[in-house]
Amino acid sequence: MIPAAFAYHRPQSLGDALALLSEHGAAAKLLAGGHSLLPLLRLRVASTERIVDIGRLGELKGVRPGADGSLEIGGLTTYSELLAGATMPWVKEAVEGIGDVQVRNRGTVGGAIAHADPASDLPAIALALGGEIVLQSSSGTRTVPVDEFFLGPFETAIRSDEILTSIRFPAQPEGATGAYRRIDQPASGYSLVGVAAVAAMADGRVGHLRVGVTGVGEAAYRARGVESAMGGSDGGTEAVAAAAEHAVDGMEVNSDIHADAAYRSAMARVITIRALEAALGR
Amino acid sequence: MTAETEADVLTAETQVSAGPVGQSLKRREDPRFITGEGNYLDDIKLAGMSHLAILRSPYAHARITSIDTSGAKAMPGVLAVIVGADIPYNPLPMAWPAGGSSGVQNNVNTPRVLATDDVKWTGEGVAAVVAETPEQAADALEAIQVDWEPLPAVVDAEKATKEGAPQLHENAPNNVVFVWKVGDESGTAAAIDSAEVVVRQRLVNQRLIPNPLEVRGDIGWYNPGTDEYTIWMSSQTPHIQRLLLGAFVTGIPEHKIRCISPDVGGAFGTKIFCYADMALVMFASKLVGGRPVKWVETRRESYQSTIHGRDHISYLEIAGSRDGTIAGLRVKTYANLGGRLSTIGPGIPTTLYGRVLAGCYKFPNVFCEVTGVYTNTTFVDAYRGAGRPEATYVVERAMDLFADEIGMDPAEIRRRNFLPPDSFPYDNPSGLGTAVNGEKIYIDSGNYEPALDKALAMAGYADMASTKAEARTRGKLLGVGLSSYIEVCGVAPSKWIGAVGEGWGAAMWESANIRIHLTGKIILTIGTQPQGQGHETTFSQIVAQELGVPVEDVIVQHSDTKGAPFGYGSYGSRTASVGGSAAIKAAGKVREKARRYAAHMLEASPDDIEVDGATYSVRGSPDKKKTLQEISFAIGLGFSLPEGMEPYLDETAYYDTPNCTWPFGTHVAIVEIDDETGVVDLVRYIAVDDVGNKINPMIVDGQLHGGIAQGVGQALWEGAVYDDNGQLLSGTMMDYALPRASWLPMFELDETVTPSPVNPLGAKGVGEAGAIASTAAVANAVIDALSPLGIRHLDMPYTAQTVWRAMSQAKGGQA
Amino acid sequence: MTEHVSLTVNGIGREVDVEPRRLLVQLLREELDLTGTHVGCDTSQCGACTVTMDGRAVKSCTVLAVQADGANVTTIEGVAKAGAMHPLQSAFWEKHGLQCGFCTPGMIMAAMDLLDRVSDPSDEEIRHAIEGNICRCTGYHNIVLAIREAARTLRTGETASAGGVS
Amino acid sequence: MHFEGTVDIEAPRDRVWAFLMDPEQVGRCGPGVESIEIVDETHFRARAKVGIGFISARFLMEMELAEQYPPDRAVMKAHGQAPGSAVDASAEMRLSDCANGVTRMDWEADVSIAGTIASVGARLIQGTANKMIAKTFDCIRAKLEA
Repeated sequence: MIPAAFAYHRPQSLGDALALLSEHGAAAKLLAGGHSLLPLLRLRVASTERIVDIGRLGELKGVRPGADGSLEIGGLTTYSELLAGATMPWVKEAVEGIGDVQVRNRGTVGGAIAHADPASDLPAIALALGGEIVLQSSSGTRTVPVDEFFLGPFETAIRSDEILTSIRFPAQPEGATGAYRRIDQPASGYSLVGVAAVAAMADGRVGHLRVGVTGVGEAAYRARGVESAMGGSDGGTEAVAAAAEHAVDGMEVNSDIHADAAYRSAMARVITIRALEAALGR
Repeated sequence: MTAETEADVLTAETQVSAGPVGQSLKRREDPRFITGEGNYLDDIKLAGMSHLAILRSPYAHARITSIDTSGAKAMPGVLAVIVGADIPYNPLPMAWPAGGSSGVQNNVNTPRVLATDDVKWTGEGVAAVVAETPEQAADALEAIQVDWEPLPAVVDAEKATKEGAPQLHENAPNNVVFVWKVGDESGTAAAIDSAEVVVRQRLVNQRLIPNPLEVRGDIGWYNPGTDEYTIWMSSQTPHIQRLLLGAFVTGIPEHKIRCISPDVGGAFGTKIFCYADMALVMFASKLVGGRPVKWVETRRESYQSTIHGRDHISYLEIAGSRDGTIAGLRVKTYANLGGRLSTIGPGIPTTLYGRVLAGCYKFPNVFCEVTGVYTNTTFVDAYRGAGRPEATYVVERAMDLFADEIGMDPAEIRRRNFLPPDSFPYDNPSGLGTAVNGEKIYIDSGNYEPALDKALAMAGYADMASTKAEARTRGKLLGVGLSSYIEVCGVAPSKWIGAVGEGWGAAMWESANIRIHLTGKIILTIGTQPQGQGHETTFSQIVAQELGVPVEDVIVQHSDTKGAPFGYGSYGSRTASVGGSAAIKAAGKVREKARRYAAHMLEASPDDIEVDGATYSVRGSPDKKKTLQEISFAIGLGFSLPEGMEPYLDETAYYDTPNCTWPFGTHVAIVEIDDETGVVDLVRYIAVDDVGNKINPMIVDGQLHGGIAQGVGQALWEGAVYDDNGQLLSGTMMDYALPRASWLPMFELDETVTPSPVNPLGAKGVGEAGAIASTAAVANAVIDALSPLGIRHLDMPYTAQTVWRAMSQAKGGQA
Repeated sequence: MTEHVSLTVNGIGREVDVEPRRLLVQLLREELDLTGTHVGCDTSQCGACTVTMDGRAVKSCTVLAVQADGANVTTIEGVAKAGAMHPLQSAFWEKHGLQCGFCTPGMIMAAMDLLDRVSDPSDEEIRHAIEGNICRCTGYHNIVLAIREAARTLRTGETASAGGVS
Repeated sequence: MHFEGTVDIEAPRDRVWAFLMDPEQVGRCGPGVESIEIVDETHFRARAKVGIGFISARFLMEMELAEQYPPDRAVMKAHGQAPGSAVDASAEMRLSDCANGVTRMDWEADVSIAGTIASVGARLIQGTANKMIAKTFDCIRAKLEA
């Protein structure tokens, strides 16, 4: 219950924070809302020499809808702030199901994305929306496509001197709708399987589809097999069912005390069907 | 049910009360709890207090080769580092051997205060640090070096008894603690052999982690000036702990130990027992020169070192005929007791399980054999219901299995086999009525069919086919499950408990002391110990009723061995029936003395004094009267006392009930299963309980709600998971699922009222009833939902994966 | 090594020096003697430590004391005003929404967050709002009734009806 | 936990063998190894910070080359302790020749984790261990093929 001791910094600006990171590198850990890091520190399964608390950097907060329908979410935006500011009802509905109200009041979007828990919900949602992650270091800013961001359990493309400053989601295609469906691991509230889908029909055919899956693999991933099987189909029940068969293509599926690989694989298909049907408005 | 029988049930002996008993008064405890003014163990701060932390074994089975504490001793703020060899105390006591019939000495192999040579489960304490702050104590633990020699481990009770299994204790070949038998072995065998239908099933009643929301903790304080010890402890049984810590563990004279239990944040059985940490803080406080030493477990520690519950593997056979008449029930159970024995571990799967296995049914033949087993797991002891949920689960699953086999409705088979209302007193064949040294207990009352009928009506049982069909249109499998239970509460009488074979090492009476002060204000001191049940409210209602005073004029004190009469504490749904009766008895003594003193004041014969509430008047002269307040003032001053009478109204009573109490009822669970994911949703829960007369119906309902939720938790979500090496994989609330608000429906409660004939309140017990009934009800509902697929049994908890796998296999699909 | 923290707790300005690793719940309990806020787990699961921080419910075991620098914190001790119970407190009492009382402060603080946002919550919304709070005693039945009742009182200004649970 | 796998390494078998038998070499491929101390020919100690993402622990590992059948087969045992946790592992490696100078290594490992990490990381351990083992063998191959 008591973390091991660490030094604490609360930089007043992003520049100061980046300078601290470049000075201390891997010996420092970033603290945003704290809902990924503090539980691990308390159990002493994580430790750090120093913490750089970026929680008050107002410049990293906020949900900023673009005139073109795009959306930029500051890394320090809490789930609750996202709920208040998000423009897509299905995203609100999904975020309302993450954690609990206390977690949503403190936990941040950037923190969750950067922590990359393999069963976290936001990565799947981000993958379905597409877009890019904005990373800053003292040597500059770079962006990483969401598709290339999640590398493994708790591993991302972020380097130890970088801060995730925002996530940019592009305008979704005309008529696109999305949905997130999941099965909970009841104790932790994390997802055993979670599937986010964004789909748009064009001329009676599925013209756009992105599917993000969490809980199933070592990291959240895009179910490209599902996307290509659906693409150009009529989006009907049979097409959905056939496409969902590809939900875990190429994945080594997780197994733990809550669900083995067979169950997760089967549920990835079932939940993919449900997410697709919901996204397609059924 | 006919109109007459319903009327009989609802009116006969139903308590008609003009006073506070029977009223849903708001609880007087609550203002402090809802304003943050409760005083739980960790809220206590004492001058000079230091903090203790315990180093726990990472291995489930290992020898300790060496312990190097030098690094820890050098850490900042460290006052002392303690290892097992430093502590001269005895191992902890084991107070409830399962009985002599096993021929195995089973009151040994209990934990030491800190392990000395070896560890038997992950989390057994091996060293401790006392430091100025909790942070320093936690930091110093990491500097203790222990060399281990890991040994092979076994966690499954059945496997532990097999040839070649790792052996835990030299004196327990094949890890057997005891083999305990009850009932008619040959008669049951004959009934099964000759039966028209026999159904057999292996059942696993999984291991549970009780999870009171407040973890355990203690503060030990040795006062060098008086050579006395005070221990604050989050406990259900402070008086018993004083006895056990004094006479059995430390050898310190009992009168030099004072145990205080402050507000207790839930317990559910876990806080009945004598734990190593209680003795450890005593030892540590003396070691550091008499500074108070506080230890509070973390939740993760609690999961490893506070007792677990259940963990049975049972083989059941139920036999009978196609008309639904049950001829016999035979059960062989492996009860996992953990690596060492907890205070009353062996008593739970024996007396409190095997003896009530026949439930509310008239089975001619019952036989039960229980093998208690050591494994490399946390010790197992009483958790809410303690033995009776396990028994109810077995018999209620058995009834459904048998009904399914012969194609009979589950409600009908229960009805056919219920003990009829004229059966009582009833000696059941699984040994309740077995005379032990000439003493018997028996089921003294019951009327089971009205409760069943009421529950069925509330559930809309007759229309269940159409309810199920409607659910199918939504992709849901709907199931309905029944559980008709009886419960043995307030285990008693002491002379039966104390008889050879049922040897809980102490009696089971209860105490109460009433003092009426000069101003007429009343203090009741009780030996029971609340953990959320509202004793301060309930007992003040009883005393106010008995003495005719306003409830506000009575306060209830408890939880401190200093100055209080000895009491056995609160567990086993005994407080209202046994403790409440002690309060009534004490009130009666006070009233009698007041009556005699009123006679003195009014210059009348005591025989002519009539008591009406708090008014004591002379028969035939109603104007000649004294109030209880006037009496208490005068007798308290003592200026004028009749010959031989002592001043003051101060009476203590000890009450030993002549029998246990026997609540019963029928619960109905309705579940819906998502046929693609296996997710189970509890959609309705109906409970009709008969707990006799209710002192505070609001509190009774609350007890039922909580018990139901815990039992539902076992059926649907909860389960401790060990790996084969004895690592507790469900080591935190991240991996052990506790019921949450959004998973539960509103509970639909009703009652029948059959007062207990053995105590003056007519009250039975209610603390455990919900948990005893609900697990089986939900289990039966889930299996009912799955039965169209040909599934006849599944082991709990019914997680989505478990249910999905069963459905997939039944459909012939991959799994 | 300590850090200085200034914060407002229950309307009173407080200045404390704490180790960076000290949690907000420890600051409240140990430094400020506000022991109504409880610790029930190690993993941010149980919600017993819930307080409001700048008006929103947070788990004070998952906030460092230093993170609360400058914040306005309300604990259960600060809920009653001028000796009068808050309608949530009265309703928990009235409806028997507590047994052992250990989860109760956190439960009330979580409910406070809900009723600040939603004046007439459905039972489903109430249950969703207290998902981060575990009660092991009540089965939540009476807690839902209590929060429902408190919402009604806050909406209508009427005090809770006399009597027990319905 | 049991793990097994096969790695094809573009290096001659005797070089692979020599690499595997050299604690300084192979040890550097172990997850998070910070220092290695050779005790004797078959025993060595390593300090390692093992973990992924935020989750990590500093282990003191005692390693033993329990069996050697050059250049075919070796068995290595390891016991590690971190505050509150312990790990015990046994790994067997079998080498064989493939075409084009490729050496095939078939390996099996049994790993048991005890204490804090086992009890709080239930949903993460398997995936994390998989990942770390894969990284170890990737590292061995990369170094040999470099």
